[in-house]
Amino acid sequence: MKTSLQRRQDIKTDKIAQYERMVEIREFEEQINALFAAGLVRGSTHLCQGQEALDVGIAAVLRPDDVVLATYRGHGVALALGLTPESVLGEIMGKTNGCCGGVGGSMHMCDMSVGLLPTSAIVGAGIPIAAGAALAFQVQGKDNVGVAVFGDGASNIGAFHEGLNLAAIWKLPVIFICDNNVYGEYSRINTTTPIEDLHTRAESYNMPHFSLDGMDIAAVEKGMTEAVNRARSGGGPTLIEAKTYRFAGHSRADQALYRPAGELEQWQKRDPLKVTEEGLVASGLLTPEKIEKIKSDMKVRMQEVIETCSAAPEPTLASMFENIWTPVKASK
Amino acid sequence: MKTSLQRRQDIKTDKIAQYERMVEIREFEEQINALFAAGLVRGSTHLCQGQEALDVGIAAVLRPDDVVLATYRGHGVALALGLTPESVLGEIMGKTNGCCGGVGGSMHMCDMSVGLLPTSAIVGAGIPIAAGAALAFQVQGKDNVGVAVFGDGASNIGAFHEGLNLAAIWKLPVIFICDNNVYGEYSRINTTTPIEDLHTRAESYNMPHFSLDGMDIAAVEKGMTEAVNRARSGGGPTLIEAKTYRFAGHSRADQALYRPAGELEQWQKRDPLKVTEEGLVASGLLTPEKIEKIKSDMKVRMQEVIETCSAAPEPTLASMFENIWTPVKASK
Amino acid sequence: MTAMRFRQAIVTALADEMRADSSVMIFGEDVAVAEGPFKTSEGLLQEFGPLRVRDTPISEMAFTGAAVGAAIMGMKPVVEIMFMEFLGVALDQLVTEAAKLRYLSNGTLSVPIVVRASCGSGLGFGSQHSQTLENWVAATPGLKVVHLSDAQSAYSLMRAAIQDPDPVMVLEPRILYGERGEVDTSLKMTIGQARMIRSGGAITIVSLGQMVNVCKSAIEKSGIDVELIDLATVVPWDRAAVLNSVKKTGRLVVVEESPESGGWGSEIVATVTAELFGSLKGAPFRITTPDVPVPYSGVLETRYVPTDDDIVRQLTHAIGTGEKPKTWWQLEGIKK
Amino acid sequence: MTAMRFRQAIVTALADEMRADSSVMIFGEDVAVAEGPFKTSEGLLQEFGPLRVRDTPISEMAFTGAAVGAAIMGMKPVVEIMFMEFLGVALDQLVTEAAKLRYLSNGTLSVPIVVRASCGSGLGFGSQHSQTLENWVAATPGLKVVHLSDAQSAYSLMRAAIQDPDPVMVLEPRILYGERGEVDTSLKMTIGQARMIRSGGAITIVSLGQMVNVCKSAIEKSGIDVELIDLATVVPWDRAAVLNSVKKTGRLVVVEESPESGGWGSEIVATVTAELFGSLKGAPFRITTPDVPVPYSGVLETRYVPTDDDIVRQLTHAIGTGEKPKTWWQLEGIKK
Ligand SMILES: Cc1ncc(C[n+]2csc(CCOP(=O)(O)OP(=O)(O)O)c2C)c(N)n1
Ligand SMILES: Cc1ncc(C[n+]2csc(CCOP(=O)(O)OP(=O)(O)O)c2C)c(N)n1
Ligand SMILES: [Mg+2]
Ligand SMILES: [Mg+2]
Repeated sequence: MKTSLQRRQDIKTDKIAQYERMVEIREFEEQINALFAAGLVRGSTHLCQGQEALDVGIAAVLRPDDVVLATYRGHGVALALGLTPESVLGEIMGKTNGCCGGVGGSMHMCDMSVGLLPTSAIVGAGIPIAAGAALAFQVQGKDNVGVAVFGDGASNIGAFHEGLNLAAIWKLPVIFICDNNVYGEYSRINTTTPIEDLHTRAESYNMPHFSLDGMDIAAVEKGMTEAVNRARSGGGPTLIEAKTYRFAGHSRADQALYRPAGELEQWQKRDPLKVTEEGLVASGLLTPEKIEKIKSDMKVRMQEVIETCSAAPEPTLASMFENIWTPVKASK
Repeated sequence: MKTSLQRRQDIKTDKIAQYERMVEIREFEEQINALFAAGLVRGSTHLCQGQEALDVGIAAVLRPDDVVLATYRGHGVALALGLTPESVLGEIMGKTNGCCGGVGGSMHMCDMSVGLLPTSAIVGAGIPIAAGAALAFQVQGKDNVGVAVFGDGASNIGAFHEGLNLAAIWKLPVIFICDNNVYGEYSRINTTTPIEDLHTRAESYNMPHFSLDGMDIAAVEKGMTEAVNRARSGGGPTLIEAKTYRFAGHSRADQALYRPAGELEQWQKRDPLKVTEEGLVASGLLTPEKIEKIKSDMKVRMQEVIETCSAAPEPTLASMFENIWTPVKASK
Repeated sequence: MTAMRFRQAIVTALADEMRADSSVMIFGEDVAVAEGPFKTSEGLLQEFGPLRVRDTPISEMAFTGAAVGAAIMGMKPVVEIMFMEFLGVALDQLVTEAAKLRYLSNGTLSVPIVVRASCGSGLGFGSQHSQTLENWVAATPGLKVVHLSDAQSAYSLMRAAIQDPDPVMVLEPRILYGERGEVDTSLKMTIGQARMIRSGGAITIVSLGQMVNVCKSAIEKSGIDVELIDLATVVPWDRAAVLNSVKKTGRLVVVEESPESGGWGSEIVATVTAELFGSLKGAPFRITTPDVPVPYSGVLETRYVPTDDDIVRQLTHAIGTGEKPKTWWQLEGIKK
Repeated sequence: MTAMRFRQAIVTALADEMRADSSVMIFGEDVAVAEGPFKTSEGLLQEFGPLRVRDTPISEMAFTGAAVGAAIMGMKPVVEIMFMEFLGVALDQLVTEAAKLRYLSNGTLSVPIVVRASCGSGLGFGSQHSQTLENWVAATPGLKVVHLSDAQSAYSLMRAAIQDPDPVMVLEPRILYGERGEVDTSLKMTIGQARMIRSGGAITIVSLGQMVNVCKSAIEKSGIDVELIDLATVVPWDRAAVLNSVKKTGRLVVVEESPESGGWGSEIVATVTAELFGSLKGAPFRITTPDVPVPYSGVLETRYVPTDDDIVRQLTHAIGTGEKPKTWWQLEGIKK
């Protein structure tokens, strides 16, 4: 099996691999949905169908030694950054093969080898943490960057304001990516937020900002590249608003019945998979047949993943007592 | 002795009374400084010399049944709203004649009869509370307003962001007054905040905003009137940035040696007392002699206040156990 | 008596209070249009309208603070903190403002807010969404803290909390939302009064929240003549009820869904010991969760909280020997 | 041994660690240019420069969170929460993030942050600036909490906290900043180990922070042969030291600057009772503050914390009768 680092390298420039990863994420989330419905996944799940271009685009631009702070809606980011579907699903099923050994669960993905810090289940919490990672890079004289991915709803929480201000005044190498998928839980963003273009909030911090089409991986890569270059070269933080759409409900069994009629369908016309397929076909890199093959292969692959994870051992009781403290080295 | 409500009515329109109140605040703060140095006031003090026009201007425009949430730098707001110097100094000296019976201290002034809710010693905390008071008025169908007065430094804390956003989306009748006195503790605002005109942060909430000259009571009254009228008539919140200057140090014995040379002197040219005096003399309402008389009378008056408070009884031990719970009425 | 789910008991209490008192209002994230993430405000928007029932932005500090301000000015706001952990971004408003403002106003104002929060483990929500965290809101003179344990206490204590003139934090074990129980809507419960669930002579168990059911099941399995007290109010807790019970039984065990270090039960044990030292027949002790973050895996989470079997084992040992039993993780040799 | 003030011991510890380890950095409000609101970072900006010593905006959530992120990526940030209460706007980052991230990374990362906060009463700062609030950070597996009591512990425990690979909260009694003491900079102290201040046979006192001095004075006044333990670390506390002491003396009193309800001492009393029940000679009990917000008036604040005279009275009563003494407010008939 490939390591997460190898999987990360795969999508660096290879457009087909990037597309495959997007298909992987989509298929993964669909399967989670089914597993949850079947009672094989407990707790909650927050799926990211519709945001695959954003997740893969971010991962393609970043280096593995950059770091990402994402959220409970983190399966896509995790897979994009390179985590294997086994380590993500294993975690979601609470098994020892999960990236966190099963004690974390769906909301807590982590793999330090590709820069995925533990995703946070607290809205906004990752924003100052990403700034802090960037602070370390700045002090250490490294050209790495920190990235915080968070939702539209998160732009209303205090940590957003404080985190952006701090990053701006210290000119930290951090990129704030507001994934505006139109909803925070069951609330449409316009019901909780009196402005439409969330990225303009960066004006409060004298910080560069722009929005981009989150359904189009090329747009994501372009915007990310601009922001990452600025950060690496000492130009400080950027707030990017990626306009996407949450195809699924908020979590668990949410059917998202609160959406206005036709809204989902409108956005589905710009399904990031479809947008990418069209581009790849147009440029001759893929044919419709190859696309079908990729999709059907992925279904097979994902069934293997499910089998592997179902067969993986449950954690021992002792494991809940581990990893709370750092083992202390023999002291001087 | 006048009640706080009577004192409040005094300054509603009477320009001379307003000026006298400003002189009272100035003299009060100077005396506190001396009392603190003499060890007669314990804990900390946060003086407001330089901000008298703002405090009195706010009080003049508001009705006594509007409410104000201010901060630890609250002596001026308290006196302006009508609290007697005895009840403010008594509190600062921890005596039973203080507005809080001596258990609150310098940072906690309160008088519900003139709408002064307990001033908060936590930066930013009053912002959502003022919004909440405004929420009550909105639900109750009243035309009162809530006012939060806070510093420039407070514009960097989460509660500012969250409070303004909430007030905007609910169109609450609240006025946010950012008293930009250039410093937060020992930090000049430009070292912690990457923009100069703090009021522009209201753009993030699609909220009306403007700055005004906080050294000129006429400018304060004009700006406040605009914002209060909007709020009373259902037009929602406003962010006002009052440009002022903290003539004293941050607290206690702070000599403010960190200020650039000449900065204080520059601002002292626009000392709110001086600005007001010039206006009153120009319009013929006062003469330089009368002004001297007001000032020297105030010195005498303040010595009386100090004597009264020094002679006031200390609280009994039992009093620290009071007012924690609301006495429960005979239940149904 | 009416059979209803725990969450319906909450809705009913909210609705009854809103009918009885037009100053009661509710707000929080998705409590209005969506009727609550746990459906604890079903029908309220429709009945009471958008002035009194409101969705908020994701801004716990702002809406908790807004509740404080509205309460001072005559409303009785009930706000919902979706998961108790989220109070970590808003604790200031509850503990440093709400609880102290009456004191800081010389008794001229009151802050009748209710802060509701779902809490507890058992549903696979992971370590940032599964704690009870009474410790955050304890040690706060001016704040009352209640913890619901069934539909009846949900109904009666929620009404009491809303009627209370001072700030009250209400903890709602999330795992109980779907549970059915009988509710007598005319039954009043008083904040600060414990509930005697079962009287007995052999030993006193003091418990709270979702652990009350587990204790019941342990008592049934064990056949021991336990006196079971649902403390119901954590602050201020019912000293008289607990002391009277232990005077009778001579033995005390506290069963908690909170960690060995820092859990609320220490105060019960410490107080009872200090007061009744001479008349105790055996060491009073606590049965707690281990000092670990709440694990996600079902296999682990099930053992994280005290189980009925483990309670039976510990009760039997304690009554037999008068000594504190070992924890399961000591027995398993995992941690000493 | 060098004589230095408590606050200088802190500065010295910070400077020594910064010299020894280039990953140590400090930030907080006015800690750099102004050298700290309590002058606990004097000279650090000058010596270590603006990359490693920074002033922050008034944004406790942001800078505590930034410390977490920087710590994960190899720095050892020390941040200052000027007054413990301000953690109420940032608790999330310490308790729900920092303390849990090692767990949530399957042990692949560590979060070596130190969060310093001044705390405690006695200086007339009023009810929002005078508490100790250990309860906020207790019950948090993954977080250590120490509480300094003199210049020596300030120096040695601060160094230990910075060297610790995991998050440590350091409470600094504000009233001690100006106090002088002898410091041996070669003396290492270990987090989790209590300090034996005075050995004795009649009774064990466990105390913490500024109360340690008050206990010393009470012991002197009373002439009782007290064994005085400065617990020093609140989480994880030194069970062995306390249990061994009480095994010897048979009696325990905890002297706390925290309220009767919710204070940390209950856990000591409860644990000792559960473990040593059979060998106790008298009721273990706590001497605490009353359940009131910290009052401002000097007359009141002086009585808010336990006084040496009151401790003497309670010790004498306890040793004489084996029973828990009354509190002063019970004696004065103020509150029962
Ligand atoms: C501080 C906090 N408040 C509330 C929640 C509950 N919650 C979880 S997800 C969510 C919606 C977040 O919306 P958004 O930021 O748009 O992200 P999305 O879920 O759309 O990815 C909420 C309110 C939380 N986890 N943390
Ligand atoms: C949450 C919080 N953080 C820090 C402090 C400490 N503090 C008190 S006043 C102050 C400066 C505030 O500056 P500003 O908002 O400009 O108000 P000013 O003092 O100038 O009136 C600070 C940092 C506090 N009281 N509360
Ligand atoms: Mg969203
Ligand atoms: Mg200022």
